[in-house]
Amino acid sequence: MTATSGLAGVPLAVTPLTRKDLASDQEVRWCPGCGDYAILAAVQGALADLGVRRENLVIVSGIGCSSRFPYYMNTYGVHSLHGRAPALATGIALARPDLSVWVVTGDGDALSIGGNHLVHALRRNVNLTILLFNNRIYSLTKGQFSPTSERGTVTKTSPEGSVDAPLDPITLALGAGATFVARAIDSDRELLADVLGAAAGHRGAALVEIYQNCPIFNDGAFDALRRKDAPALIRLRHGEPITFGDGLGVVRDPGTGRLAVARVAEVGTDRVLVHDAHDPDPTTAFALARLTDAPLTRAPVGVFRAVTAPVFDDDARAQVRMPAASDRLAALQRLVTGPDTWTV
Amino acid sequence: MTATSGLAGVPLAVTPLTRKDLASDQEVRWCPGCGDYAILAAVQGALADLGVRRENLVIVSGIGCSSRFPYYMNTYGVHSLHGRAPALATGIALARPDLSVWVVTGDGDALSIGGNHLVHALRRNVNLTILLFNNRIYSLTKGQFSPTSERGTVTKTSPEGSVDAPLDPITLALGAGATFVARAIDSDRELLADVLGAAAGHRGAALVEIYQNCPIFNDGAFDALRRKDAPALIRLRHGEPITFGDGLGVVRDPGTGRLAVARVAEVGTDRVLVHDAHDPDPTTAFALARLTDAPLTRAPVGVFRAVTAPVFDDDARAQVRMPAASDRLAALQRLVTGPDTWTV
Amino acid sequence: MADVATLDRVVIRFAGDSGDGMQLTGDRFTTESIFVGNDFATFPFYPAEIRAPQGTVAGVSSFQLHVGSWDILTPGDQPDVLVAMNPAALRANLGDLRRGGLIIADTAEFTPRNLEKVGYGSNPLTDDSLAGYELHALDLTGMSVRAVEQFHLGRKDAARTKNMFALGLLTWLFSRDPAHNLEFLDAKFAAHPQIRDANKAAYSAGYHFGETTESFTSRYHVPGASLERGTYRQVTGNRAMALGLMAAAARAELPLFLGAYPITPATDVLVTLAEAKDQGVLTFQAEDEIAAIGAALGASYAGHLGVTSTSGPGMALKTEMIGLAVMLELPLVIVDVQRAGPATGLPTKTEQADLLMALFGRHGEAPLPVIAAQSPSDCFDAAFDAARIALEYRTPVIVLSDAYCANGAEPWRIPDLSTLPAIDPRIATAPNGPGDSFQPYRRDERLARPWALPGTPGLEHRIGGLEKADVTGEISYDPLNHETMVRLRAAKIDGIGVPDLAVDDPTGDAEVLVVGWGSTWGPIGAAARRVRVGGRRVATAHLRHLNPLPANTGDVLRRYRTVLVPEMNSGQLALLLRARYLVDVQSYTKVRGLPISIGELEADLITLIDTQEAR
Amino acid sequence: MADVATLDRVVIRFAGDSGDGMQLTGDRFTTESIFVGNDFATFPFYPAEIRAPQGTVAGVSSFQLHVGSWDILTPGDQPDVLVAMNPAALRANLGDLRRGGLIIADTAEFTPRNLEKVGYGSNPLTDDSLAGYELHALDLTGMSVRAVEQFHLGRKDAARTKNMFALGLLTWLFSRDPAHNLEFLDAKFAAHPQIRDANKAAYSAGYHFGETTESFTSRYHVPGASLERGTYRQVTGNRAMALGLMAAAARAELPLFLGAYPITPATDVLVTLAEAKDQGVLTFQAEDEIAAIGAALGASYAGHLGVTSTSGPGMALKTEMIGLAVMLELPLVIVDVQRAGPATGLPTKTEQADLLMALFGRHGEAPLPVIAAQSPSDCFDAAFDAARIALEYRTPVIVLSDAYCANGAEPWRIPDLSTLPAIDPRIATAPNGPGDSFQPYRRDERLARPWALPGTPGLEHRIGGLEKADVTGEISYDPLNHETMVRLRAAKIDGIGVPDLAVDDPTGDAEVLVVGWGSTWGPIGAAARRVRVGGRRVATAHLRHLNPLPANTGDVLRRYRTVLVPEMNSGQLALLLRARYLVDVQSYTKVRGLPISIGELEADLITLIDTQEAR
Ligand SMILES: Cc1ncc(C[n+]2csc(CCOP(=O)(O)OP(=O)(O)O)c2C)c(N)n1
Ligand SMILES: Cc1ncc(C[n+]2csc(CCOP(=O)(O)OP(=O)(O)O)c2C)c(N)n1
Ligand code: SF4
Ligand code: SF4
Ligand SMILES: [Mg+2]
Ligand SMILES: [Mg+2]
Repeated sequence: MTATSGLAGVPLAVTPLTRKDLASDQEVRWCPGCGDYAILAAVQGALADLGVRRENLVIVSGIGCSSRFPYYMNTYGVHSLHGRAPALATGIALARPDLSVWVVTGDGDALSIGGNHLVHALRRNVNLTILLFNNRIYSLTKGQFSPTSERGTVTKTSPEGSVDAPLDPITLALGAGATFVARAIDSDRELLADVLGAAAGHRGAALVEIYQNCPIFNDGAFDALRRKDAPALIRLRHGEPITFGDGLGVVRDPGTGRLAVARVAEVGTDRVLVHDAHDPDPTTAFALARLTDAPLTRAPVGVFRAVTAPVFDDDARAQVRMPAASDRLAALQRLVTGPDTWTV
Repeated sequence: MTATSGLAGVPLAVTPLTRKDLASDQEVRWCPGCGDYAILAAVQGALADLGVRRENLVIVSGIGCSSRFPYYMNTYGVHSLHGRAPALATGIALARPDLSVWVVTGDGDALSIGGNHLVHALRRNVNLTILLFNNRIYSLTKGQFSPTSERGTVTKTSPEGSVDAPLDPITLALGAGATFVARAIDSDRELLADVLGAAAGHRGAALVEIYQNCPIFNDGAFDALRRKDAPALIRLRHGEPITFGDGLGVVRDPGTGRLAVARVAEVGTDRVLVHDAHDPDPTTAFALARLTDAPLTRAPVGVFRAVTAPVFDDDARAQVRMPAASDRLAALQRLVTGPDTWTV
Repeated sequence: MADVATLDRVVIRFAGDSGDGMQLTGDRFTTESIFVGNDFATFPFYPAEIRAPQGTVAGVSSFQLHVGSWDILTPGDQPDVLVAMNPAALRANLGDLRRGGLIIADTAEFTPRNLEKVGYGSNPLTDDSLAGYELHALDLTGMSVRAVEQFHLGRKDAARTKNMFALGLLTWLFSRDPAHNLEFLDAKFAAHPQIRDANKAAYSAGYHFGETTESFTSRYHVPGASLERGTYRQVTGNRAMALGLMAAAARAELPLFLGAYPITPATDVLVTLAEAKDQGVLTFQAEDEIAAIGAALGASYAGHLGVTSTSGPGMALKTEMIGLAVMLELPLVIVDVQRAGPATGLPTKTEQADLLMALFGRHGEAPLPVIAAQSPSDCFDAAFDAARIALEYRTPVIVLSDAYCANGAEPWRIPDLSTLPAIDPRIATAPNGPGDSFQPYRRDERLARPWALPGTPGLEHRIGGLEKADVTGEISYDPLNHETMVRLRAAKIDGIGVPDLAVDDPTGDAEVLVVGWGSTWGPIGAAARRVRVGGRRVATAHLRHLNPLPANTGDVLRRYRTVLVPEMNSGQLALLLRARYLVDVQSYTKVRGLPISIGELEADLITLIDTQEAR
Repeated sequence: MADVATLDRVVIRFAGDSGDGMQLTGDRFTTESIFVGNDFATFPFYPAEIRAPQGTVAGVSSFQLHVGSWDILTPGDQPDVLVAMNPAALRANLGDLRRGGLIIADTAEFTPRNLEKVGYGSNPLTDDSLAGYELHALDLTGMSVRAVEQFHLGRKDAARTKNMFALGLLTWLFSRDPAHNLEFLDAKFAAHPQIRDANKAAYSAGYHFGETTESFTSRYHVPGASLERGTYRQVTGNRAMALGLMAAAARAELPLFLGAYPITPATDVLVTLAEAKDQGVLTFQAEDEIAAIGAALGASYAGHLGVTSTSGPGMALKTEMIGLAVMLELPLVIVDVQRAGPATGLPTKTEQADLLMALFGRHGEAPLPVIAAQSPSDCFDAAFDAARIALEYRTPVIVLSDAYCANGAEPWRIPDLSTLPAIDPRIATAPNGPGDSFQPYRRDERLARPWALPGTPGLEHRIGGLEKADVTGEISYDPLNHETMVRLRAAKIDGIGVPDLAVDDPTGDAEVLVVGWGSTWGPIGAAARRVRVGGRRVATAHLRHLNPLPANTGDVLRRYRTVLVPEMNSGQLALLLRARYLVDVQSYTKVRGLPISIGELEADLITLIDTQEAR
């Protein structure tokens, strides 16, 4: 198959949709101030912009606060089981090239119980867009540390601080061979819109980690990234030098190959790394991901990686040859009969 | 906790063990020519060399040909469920610092059904040594493609070639934050012994991928690496320049940071990358892993990464304070009674 | 001043928005009940999972308390008193209130906007629709704000004290001594003097409002209960479960290991044990339920008392590993806090529909003991018993609790741990086979196999999920050995000694027997009591052990003309009893995510008994 | 020349080392049987999982074939003829051989070393220990090697033709025409003339050896069977299962999607469907069983007939997702090829111990239809039926097969697909609610909800695992709605039309009824036939539908004085029947990883009937 857009095969809407067309009639039931609201608005906007038909959108989620998402979208939707959304979505994507399939999941849903399905959806490169709402906590179950919680996080189940080292969804995805990996944050609407558009356009599995504030159980987890005085979001833009904040840039040590943050004025503009999201080698994307620190004071955002690779569902379908409807029963009859028969 | 050796806390044997002491009385039942035999011998040798008591060794496996391993070892052993060995082993390691806990698993066991447990054992850095026998096939179930099978592999369940992109256990582990990652091959006894010794000495989770030939269902998968005429094993040794074969070496492009293979004579010895397994940044290890190609013609082997980091089970136990035996019931009685009581 | 009327029991429900502090208020009122020596049972009701928008029915949180002078078995079904902090709370709870019951409502929240949110066309506090109740429409918010004016809190914080105002009012209404709560507030907010003083002021204001107003014509007094002598505390089921597990580990002199993954309504077992690190408890919050039970089984293998706790969806995932535990014959306790299913179902609601899964939900023949807890405090005994059986018989044991037991609270006579039976885990220390060999499947008189811990020299052995040869434990494909092992594993479980089923048949000549299991204990007991008070005869019996069943069960069932089996499922125990004893038991099923209603059961029992007698 | 004796049935077992080609040999002999019009049933026996060292008992592979002139129901339990290619094969199989049976053994392999490997102190071919049998100790290897000398194969390759030599000998022994096999060898080895010719030479040599030697005093002839008229093929259960699923998809005009993870003995369902890509079948080899069923459910949601196939351990893992399928009310077929458990158990052996798990092994009330296949070819019908019910009722359906059905083969009268019932999936195309809304839980007359596929404008809707409101499908926490939905889901399943239970009671006055399910069909039928031949009366009935049960089941059971329920488990169907009908059925259980022995069952039935009559 040679389809290159994530949406190739999905029919276009006759009259363009607006954000409102995508809102269902269900009352949105997240807590006041929850980051999920902003993400919902952004996704509705982004989906409207895609120009595809509403009925060809399917949103599959697992279990968690974030996983209530499908109920609020006036599209097809499945609120499945904890951790299993990528599995259902893989079946849907395999079955139907005319659907745009989205997975909405949380840090617990995607990385704890569902970690394996995520890894396999990414390595297979199933044509899915996966939005991972990372609030670094299990919210729906009322605040236990999650696989992305920083070491030492105090919660009810870790009263003396968690002793688990956290997972980084970006490096995990890159290690699994993901072809599209991005990060956004609930509070930056424009960034979110950009990244969602790029993800939907990617043919294959696109993972978008979205930092999401949970004001109830992990309030302020990303506050360091929101400070106006000391900007800490390292915005990645393909083909552009990676600069951020007040004259800072990402540079590579030519000897060790390591990436570091430096003052552009000191090192010179030429030394600033130019972001290549299409680099077939994921190593630099991996190095960029490692600029995310703990405790969190800075984090790259935008598209880390976006490369073209064979798409699982396209290739799987390409092997399947459905007989013409008129011949189907006859073809099957031949198979049922088989080569070795005898008659009594 | 400050223990630094993987074996700190495990009692030493009074009289040193030999390989034979570690062989159980069970007849070994792999097929003739199976790579598992060589690995078994190497592991028995390596364990004998560790100098710890036989009764303090526990081997936990999942299900697969490779997972029959514990039966052949005269130690404690559990042949558990498909994919779940890391989970059981985590419980054992948490419970008992005086045991040396080994996991034996296959590419299907560890990376297909058990992928999530592997990822979590690695990111938590549980003090385990995990031996992943990678024959790139599901052998016990008679030859279906596995998550490490190359794309296009023809098996009974992929008669027209598999369309799944394979996982690389090394990059996956690095992406999960593994602190020790190595690779060996069944046919190189010395390398295996080296790597197993280093893995056992590592405090935290050590993953050792072992290329293992299955002559029945995937014969010759690693033959390209065994050719005497064109050596293709890139041996990694900490602190040494990475050279291999007939005058080849690994060099880094200072601009892009990418690693490549070059003729040492052409580029000069100075440009050859010196391997630093202790580099806190896993990026170079990740780049080295990417030198493994498909179809397989070359592969780095040895220790990719070995860094010190907090160990999950040590830290978890450090939070636990068991009351003195004499006070245990009284202490519990105080908790059971609690602060708010009334008497009738 | 109002008269004081004496009541022997009363059911009070506090209801408000999630943010209104109803759980704390209820909890405090419960504590006051303790000081006057009342018996009680409580049941918190949380809004479903997600915090719903303020003021909506979905966002209502409530706390129900049943206090009385004698033997309270359940939190009651129909409240006598409803405190409604807003229109949503009224809307959501009015249907349950006893006709003629007392309503205290905060007028400040009955604004047109709030009324509209929950679909009230007019204000029920003023439109006479509540004429059938004793309505007290009071400006709780306004009075609270005024009472705390002096502390210069923001308007929001000031309004937040209204729950303490309401609590003060109820303290007065039920003739209690306000001193205890004032002390409590002193301690709780010691670090925040402004908040402390404001809350105390609001609380006192509520109390004094009761005293000075003429709204209430009557005060109430619920005399102390005649509980068995002893020292009591309040306990929830999940906490009692955790304590029971700790007690068993202590009596077996083993470390306790819990592997768990959070899930409603079981999470608090994990939370309680995570807080008990100073009791030597190791908790492992795993990546999923399979890893949780896997690690627990690993810990058991290594010599801990391994435990895993979860609810329905997690039980489903543990199925395969439970089967392995059956094959490995290692001790393991599996706590299933049942919630309403199937699938995700109603995660915060109670149900008893996991019984057949616990008994039969594994591939192959994989029998194991199943034990049910019947009330919050009984979770302690159930857990202790389960752990004892697990250790003595080397077997996984399933303990069934449910959301109702788990979150409900009641007074608990604190056990003296030293009087609990000691548990001898009989850990193997020496070879048991010919030529100093070790035979891991040589059984003792209970048919339990030896438990040899890694680290023990000479007992090295390998176990696994493949069928094993009798005695030696080696892998065996022999057909007759397989049959032997299937039968041995079953015989071991069937041979577990469980006490006879006790029947409560006060008159000794009842014709109807009500058989229950698990948390229907309270409603069945309460309904039976009411039926008997009405002069009718009824017998009851309650099953703690669902596998093996008590030896006399069949005899008991056959002794009665009619056997009724009330369950919060579609008749699972009934199916089991019918199959085992061929007795035509009648199923009485309510699958509403709620405890069985005492009132309904009482009425249905009366009908049944009267029809019976008329036959 | 030897006489020709006519037999009406004979059971032959070929046994040798894994590498000896016994499966091919058996398969070829089966095909020869076809050409003479015999009815047959076969059962391959593979060594357990791992390839054991050559020459050991653990490494023995065998193939059993039962051929006859009439109605063969099982592969038989006692072979009449045993071909033993080495001492291990003799050791492993002799115990099963009928006393007096015929043994053909390859003397070349009875070396001291090989004898010792399997613990023979002396050579049984020469020590007279086989005096009770008709022993033919022949140098099969030597004769083969000599027969193929001319082709200059290596010694190993030459020796490998001995299976063809043995086959040739049996072809002669059973008076068959060698032409078919010679043709087969021509085709099979067309690309390797040397191998082709060697195999043909060895085969012919075997045939001629029979003709020329005087070893055999008698040849046999099994006359053609009087099968129903039609065109037949040979089919294994797993293949028939796959074909049945394809047929249902074709008759429903839907694409077929299989999500599976390899597991013995179910893998071949996946293999067969993976080979059917030209029939429009999409197979997905998932990362585990949960993903496999998850993807199948996703595919069903998207409009395919979603199927997943597995065995016990995989069923355990699918538990939670099956519950979700019950809640979502989508079509889904779950094939469970049962193997001996618990845990990993005996992966290659058969058992029927997943019945109660299939019926009850889910949290919450999650009823679904359960259907069992009774023989290899019957897997086709069971699969078709399951898929039809799944599609028409929007429900997951569990099909129970087992290792015995799955790997066994028998002649199958090829169905004419166009005569199979058409299945109307009734895919929703238009709004069904007020104001052109779509109500995903508005039910039809079967209580099935509409199946609206993504891509259909106007039918956008959301479904999930939380309890949903009747009709609208919105999330609902309402207690009475939950009860309604629990009852509706159950009523839908209970209302599935299943045919009445047919009783085979030839004399019409039997007092003993034997009730079976699944693959005990063959042994029960064969045993009953033998009992009747002996002049006794016995009735049989076989359950295809385990849920819902046929409406007349209770009546049937109550009609007989004794009801015996033979099962390859500890009495699971018996438990169900007792619970449902309060009939004191007797359990007859064999848990050996083997089909129930016809001989044993016959004897036990005779005892039972005779005791009965004597009473
Ligand atoms: C099998 C299963 N296990 C556990 C749960 C309980 N559970 C529901 S959501 C959740 C974690 C949610 O965390 P996350 O995915 O980060 O989502 P958030 O609520 O933070 O958005 C858990 C443990 C469940 N529903 N099912
Ligand atoms: C839950 C479960 N699913 C499936 C299986 C069947 N199974 C056993 S081993 C195996 C794959 C083995 O592959 P691998 O781990 O690579 O081990 P190998 O045999 O190649 O050494 C499978 C699918 C099982 N035993 N349990
Ligand atoms: S608990 Fe946190 S994540 Fe969940 S809805 Fe509330 S704010 Fe959002
Ligand atoms: S099948 Fe392959 S991996 Fe398994 S024992 Fe045989 S050679 Fe080894
Ligand atoms: Mg979260
Ligand atoms: Mg493998």
